[in-house]
Amino acid sequence: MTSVSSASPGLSGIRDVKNRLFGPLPDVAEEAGYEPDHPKRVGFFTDTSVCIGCKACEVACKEWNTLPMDDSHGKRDALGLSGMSYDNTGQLGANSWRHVAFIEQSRAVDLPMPTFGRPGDDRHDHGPSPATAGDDVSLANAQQSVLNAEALSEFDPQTGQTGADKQIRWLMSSDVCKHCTHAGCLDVCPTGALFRTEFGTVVVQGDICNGCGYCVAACPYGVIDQRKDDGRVFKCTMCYDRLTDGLMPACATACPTQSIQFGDLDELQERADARLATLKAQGVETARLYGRDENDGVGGDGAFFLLLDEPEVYGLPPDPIVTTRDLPAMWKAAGKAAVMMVGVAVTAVLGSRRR
Amino acid sequence: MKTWLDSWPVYRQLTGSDPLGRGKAARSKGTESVVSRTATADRVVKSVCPYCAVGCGQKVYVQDEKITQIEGDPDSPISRGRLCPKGSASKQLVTSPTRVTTVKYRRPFGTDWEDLDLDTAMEMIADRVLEARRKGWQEEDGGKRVNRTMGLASLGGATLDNEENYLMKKLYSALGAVQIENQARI
Amino acid sequence: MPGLGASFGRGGATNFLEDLANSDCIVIEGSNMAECHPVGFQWVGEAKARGAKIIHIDPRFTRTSAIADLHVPLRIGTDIAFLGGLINYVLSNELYFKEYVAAYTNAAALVSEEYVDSEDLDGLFSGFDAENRQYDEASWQYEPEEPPNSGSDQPGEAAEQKRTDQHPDVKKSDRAQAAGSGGPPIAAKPKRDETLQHPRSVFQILKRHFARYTPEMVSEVCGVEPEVFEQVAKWVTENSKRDRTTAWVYSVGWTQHSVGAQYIRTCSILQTLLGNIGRPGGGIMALRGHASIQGSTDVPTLFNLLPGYLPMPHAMQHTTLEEYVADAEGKAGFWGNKKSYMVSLLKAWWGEKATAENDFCFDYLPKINGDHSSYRTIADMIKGKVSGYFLVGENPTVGHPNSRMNRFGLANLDWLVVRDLQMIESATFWKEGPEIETGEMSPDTIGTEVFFMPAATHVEKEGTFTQTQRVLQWRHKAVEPPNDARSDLWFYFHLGRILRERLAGSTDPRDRPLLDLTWDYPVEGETADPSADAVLREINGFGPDGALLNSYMQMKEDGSTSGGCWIYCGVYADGVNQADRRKPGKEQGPVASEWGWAWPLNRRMLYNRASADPDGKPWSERKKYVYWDEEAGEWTGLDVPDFEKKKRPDYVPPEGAKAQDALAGNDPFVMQGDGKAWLFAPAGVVDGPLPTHYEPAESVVENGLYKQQANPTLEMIEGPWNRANPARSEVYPFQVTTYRLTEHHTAGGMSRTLPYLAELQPEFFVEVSPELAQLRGLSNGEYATLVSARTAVEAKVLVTERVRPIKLRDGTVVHQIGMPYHWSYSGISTGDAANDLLGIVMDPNTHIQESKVSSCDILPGRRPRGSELLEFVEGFRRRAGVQSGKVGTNGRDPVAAEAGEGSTIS
Amino acid sequence: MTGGITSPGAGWRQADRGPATQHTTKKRRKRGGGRSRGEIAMVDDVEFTSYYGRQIVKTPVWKSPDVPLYLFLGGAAGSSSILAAIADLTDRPNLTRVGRYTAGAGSILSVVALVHDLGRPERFLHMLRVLKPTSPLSVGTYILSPFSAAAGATAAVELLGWFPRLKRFGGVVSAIFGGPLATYTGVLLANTAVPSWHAAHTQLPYVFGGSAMAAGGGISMVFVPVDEGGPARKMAVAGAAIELAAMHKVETDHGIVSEPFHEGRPGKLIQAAKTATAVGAGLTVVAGRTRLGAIASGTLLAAGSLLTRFGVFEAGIASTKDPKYVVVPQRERLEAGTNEHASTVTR
Repeated sequence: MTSVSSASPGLSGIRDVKNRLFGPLPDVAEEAGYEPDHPKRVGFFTDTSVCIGCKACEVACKEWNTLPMDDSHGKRDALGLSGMSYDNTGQLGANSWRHVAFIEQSRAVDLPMPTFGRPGDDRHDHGPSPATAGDDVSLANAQQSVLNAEALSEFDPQTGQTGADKQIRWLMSSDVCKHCTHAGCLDVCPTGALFRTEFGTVVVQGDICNGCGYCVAACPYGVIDQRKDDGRVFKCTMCYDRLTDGLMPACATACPTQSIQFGDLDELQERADARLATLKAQGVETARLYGRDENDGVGGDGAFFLLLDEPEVYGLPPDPIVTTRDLPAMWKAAGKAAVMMVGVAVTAVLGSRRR
Repeated sequence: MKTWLDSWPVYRQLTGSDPLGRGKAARSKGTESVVSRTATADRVVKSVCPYCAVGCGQKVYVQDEKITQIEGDPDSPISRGRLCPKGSASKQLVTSPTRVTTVKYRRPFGTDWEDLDLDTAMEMIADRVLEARRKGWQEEDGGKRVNRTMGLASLGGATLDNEENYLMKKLYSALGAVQIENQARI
Repeated sequence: MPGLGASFGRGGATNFLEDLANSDCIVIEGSNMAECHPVGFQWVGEAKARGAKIIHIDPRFTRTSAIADLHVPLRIGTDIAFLGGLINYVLSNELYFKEYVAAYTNAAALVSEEYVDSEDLDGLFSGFDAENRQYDEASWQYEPEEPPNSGSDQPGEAAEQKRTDQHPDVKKSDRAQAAGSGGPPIAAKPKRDETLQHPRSVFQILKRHFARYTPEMVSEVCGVEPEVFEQVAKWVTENSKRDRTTAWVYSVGWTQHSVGAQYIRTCSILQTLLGNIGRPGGGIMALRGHASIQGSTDVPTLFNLLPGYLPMPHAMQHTTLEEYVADAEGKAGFWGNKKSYMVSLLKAWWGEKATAENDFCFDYLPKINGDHSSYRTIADMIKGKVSGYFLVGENPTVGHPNSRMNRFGLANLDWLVVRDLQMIESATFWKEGPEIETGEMSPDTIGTEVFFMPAATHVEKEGTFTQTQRVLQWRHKAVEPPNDARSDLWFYFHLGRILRERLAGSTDPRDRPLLDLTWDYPVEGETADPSADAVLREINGFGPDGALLNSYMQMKEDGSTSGGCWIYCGVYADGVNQADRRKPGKEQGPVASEWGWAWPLNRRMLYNRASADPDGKPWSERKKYVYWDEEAGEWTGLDVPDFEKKKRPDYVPPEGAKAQDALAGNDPFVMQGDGKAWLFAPAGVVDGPLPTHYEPAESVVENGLYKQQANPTLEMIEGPWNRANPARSEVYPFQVTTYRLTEHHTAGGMSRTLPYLAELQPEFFVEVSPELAQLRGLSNGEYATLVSARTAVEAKVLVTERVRPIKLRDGTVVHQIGMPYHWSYSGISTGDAANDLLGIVMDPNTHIQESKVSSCDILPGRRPRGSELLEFVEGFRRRAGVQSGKVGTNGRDPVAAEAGEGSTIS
Repeated sequence: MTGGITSPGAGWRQADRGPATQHTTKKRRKRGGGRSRGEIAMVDDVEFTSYYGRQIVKTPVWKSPDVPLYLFLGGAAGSSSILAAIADLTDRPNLTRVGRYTAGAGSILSVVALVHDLGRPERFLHMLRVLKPTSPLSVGTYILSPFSAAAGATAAVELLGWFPRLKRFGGVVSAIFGGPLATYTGVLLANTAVPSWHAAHTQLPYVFGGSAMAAGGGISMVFVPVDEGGPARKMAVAGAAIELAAMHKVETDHGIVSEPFHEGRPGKLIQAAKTATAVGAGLTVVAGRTRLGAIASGTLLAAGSLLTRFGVFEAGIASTKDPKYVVVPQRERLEAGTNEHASTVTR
């Protein structure tokens, strides 16, 4: 891809970019007009297999972005127990930019939990121990399939049967705006309030948004929402302001287990692939990545996940597609329909007897 | 004219590298002037989280003598910069809307709080300490010398600093008060 | 923490959080680490990433279980049986670390002929005094190799003290906690049988004592299937050897039991047998729940302790300084220097006025002669015996069990000072407490004068916290506190100043301690805030030349040195605030010795001499930590050796050696009188030298092991406001356990008032199993009412399979209810107070209440209001055959005026 | 897929309900709620999983009646402007005048409706900051703005009788934008993640175009003398036929996401819309040449158009509130393997 200097304005300055609406896009920031020396695209890799559901991400996010308190239905300044396990946040919305989902499951067969990952690279220069070097034994242990105690001890107190077949699993996952490669919210925004930053993230500009609400309907993940009393829409900015100061987003900074990892997207993708391979090797068949594939319906997510169950279990769409993929077809239909209208009108008039 | 036109994103769309108006062309004045409040802080003070006993390091950002941000201190070998939800919320300890920052006084059999000057309150408390000490004084108990007072008791939380605990124990002991307890019992 | 203190010599966590990363197996038991210490839990994560097995043993499936490799749901209150089973497994399968046990423990010591084990007395040990519900520990002693107390400089005094130690009043005064640093004193070093075969050797006694704790018995008592038990046993023992270590993690899930100290003792015995103490990746990690709860016992505001675990003088034993130090004077181990520590403390407090001639003002100290702990004090308040009360950052009407009783106590004071950030429930009980609604008290009847004094937050004052692994960390002040808000340091300094001004010129001898007190701290700023730095310097202590001391080894008994807390001596070593050291972790080794400062003497892992074998060589290359460098002639390694640096591993104490010199080069437990880890505790634990399974006071199950149902020595406070649910009652058929959630902090004053935390757990709720929900008709998200002999509370219901009924072998189904205790009526997130439901029964060692297990009934719907609530609860009491709980105005009982005196089990 | 564990609805996992006790809720939820009606085979026993039955996509925050009215007014104005322009060129003054008034009034009112719907109405002009072909609303703004300027001005001069030349020019300009104004609203709704709207993305422009002609023709029928109203009647009937035909496809082509068009309040609205439109069209043919018949049928056609807008709008809203409309079709296309793109799940 050739870059054109800003000194040559006009249509000649428009870069020849493929897949502007759909499909993989190697450099989202450049597509959005940034010079090639823009920062690398950053993102989140949320590894739910090490999430302890502490909600530090939710609080750190609200704290940094001074978001209002709300209940599990997004109602501002309201409180109430949701009855959904330990989730009283309920959903992502204008007031909650991180949402930790809690899923309680019990089932009748072996269901291994994964071994803890080693996210983050700080351990390389920190925390070496007398025990680590060349520890083949522990590695071998780590790769044993791990039985959940429930498998051994569960029984039904009503019937007295020893139920070695029932297991409990408690999944936790911190959801966030996906910062899609092809972001429906950004595409449909008529004011340019939503824009692609130099970091490749998608951010709402509060001084521009006029609350038309189009983005709310356009997000295939149900992330962005309007704050009723304010009128404008809000969502995760991946702490755009912090990024400009060289800091990590607040959620990733706080996360105690590094379930939320922030970094250059390509590096995160590598890390996630390795993590998935590790888990698979440990027999965690249910592990999978979500939003990591650049060929998916949104061109891959800037914030992607390692899940232990199907996406919809976590409240995520199983096959999200950016709505704008179909826009050319829609414009075509609208154009044809408009022409049709003129045709009908002309026919109607010409076909009518003049008085 | 050029500047004026340049401030219109459509013009930037038509002339720049962002024809679809989804990125560079759409940037607003607000966005161009975004600055992290960590960058504008007057100072950063090192502290320790007051909740559980892990003792996570905290960085406290201060601007215009107000706390603008509290976050984990990555230098801490114990916490490595991470914080739990409570630690992440600890700025609200300072800024909580329901925090009470003036002395309140309820007189015996009173039905509501009254305001009280801090110095007056200190003097009143001193009076009452001396009186309670006198009332509960025991020179001996069970025939043994105890030189203490049973009229005063204290219960401290475990968010007290070591220095505070030390002064408390020192003062209470000098007063002869022994029923001095702490959350640590719980 | 007498459980650890009596076993190893110091009542603190033996290792540090970061060291958990080195574990090959981590057992989290009696702790919900992921929820209550999320950031500390990252080190468990590190270990897991390195291949360690993570086992979570807990009645509830929590966020910790969700990440563990194995969750073992055991019946509430049966940890001793489970751990006892592991001990038996280790002993009977010969899986203990033989060289370690032989060299570093008291396994070889012989116990007195008079000792009779609980196995032979159906749950009681020899020496039980049924009248006072206490043990005389005389029969638990070692068989001495020399006449008792001959090592002492004052054999007579020491013997006298030994005798009075067993007096009920002394017992009540909680001597056990004095073992926080320095094991309990013993009369003499024991005779030993190095073959461990002598029938009266500790090792053989241990074997016999735990022989009954078979996997089958564990299964019956704990409701844990034998297969699961064996899985745990396998993982633990496979990972405890020369090159592998297992760590145990506990917190208040163990301490808040009527046998709490013995839970920890059981674990200590197991970890000692496995050779996991003093070694990297091993140890017993005691997770403290609050920022400086460790500090609050090190520099205690506790009735029975002086700083540095020096005991508070007892009226019967300590009329003079000489008597006070007699039990330790000249003994082996570092406790042998008790006098130096005490004299330095007295010099710190009374400075120039403390001289050898006046016993260094020892007599200025008030004396204790019984249990003056907080629950006892509350009972005294209700009786009108206490005039004034200070609540300093504590909210007992929410956070303490039987909150109702606490409110009655406060309602009968003359005055109350509450120092807090928020208008907590303990400050508003007189107008908003639940008893106002029931008509049991009202503002018109409550004469308590209340002062609410706004406090400074952690960023508005400077000072040190001591966190869970004994590390002191200095906090800098970021901003000034607003308006009238002041630090507690400010409050106490100025209160003391005013009091001293008031009494200036007094000739009353009782005022001398106050007037002679050193109280001249420099003040700073507009508010005249005293310098915390100056206080820390005083705590550290000064030498004769006025220079700051570097080590408590420099403390002298002649009054030439001072120091407010001997174990903290060194925090200002070299004139530098060591607690303020902040060398980034990334720039130092794994032990990070240059971050903050750990007591004692910046040793991060205690007893680390045990990480090397008796000859001073590492047990294995993989677990190398501290070892003897023959060339340099000193101990070296990753950490500061918890041992005299130059003492050779083959050092044998010469005849007549005192204090530390009396310990050999292979005695790693330097605070113990015999330098050994105690498998058997001849002293220091008041309810038995060995742990024994007893049912909780309000268990719904019969003790399957012994006739003795509950701890024979457990403490109780009797009164109409503290009625006990009878054990195995059909009226209160379900067990309930209280706990904390990640999203909240204890009594909620620091979390329910913060919007971002309140919204995360917005209402009081209880967790029940689907089975119990079906049994009682409870629905998810709806209200339920829980009722005990104390009162009834209502909560929203979460029905979850994470809470499981336990079915015992005899078919009994034990339903367990989970009940987080953060709520009450104030703040943003509100609800009834869980602690209203609980009564107070206590561990006799620590006076810590059994809030982890009680019993109740649960019904669908909301609770009755007003006086109907009282009738409702009384109805249950009547059916259960419990004495009436009706009280007079403000909780006073006009009839049973003497109630509250008893301190024994009903 | 990893077999039994992960296949949705395999039975062991019940995350789409509150914990354990709520068996009834679960059953109801699993069945997908509501009755099916009509001749269309409904996916009634569909099994799927969700997060406590919570919706996945957000419900649009667009207000009713603002937005349905906007759709209606824009359509009626657009088709009227076309009719007026051609009528003007073929010298039909009454038809021209009525068409211009309808277009002018409609355009002004639709701007009002659009602005009123904004969370920050005072920032309406921010719509003109950028021109985004990817945003139907942006494109729509650049259609509506010239249209309403031209149509409004034309209507005004028509009323005042000034500048006849300019009048014709304005009429032609507005007619150029009239068609797109009427059909772009179909794209406006369809270019969202709202399942029932997006699925019909190639059909909605026709529905709305036809509906616009039915409405525009209908309104003209009401006000134009019957002997001049021939073009209006023809356009109205043709529009109604297109609307009904396209709407039929919307209602039947899309499996489960067609369901909201049949159920509940939106179902009733659409049923009423179809009835009004069909009866109106029939009446036009039968009695359109009588004054009364013209008024009655014109009103019915306009009402039918209005009801269609409300029905389609509300059906879309309904489709966001049940996660099955997101999960089931996405699962189906994943399992059918018909996607040209890759799965977002990497196993």
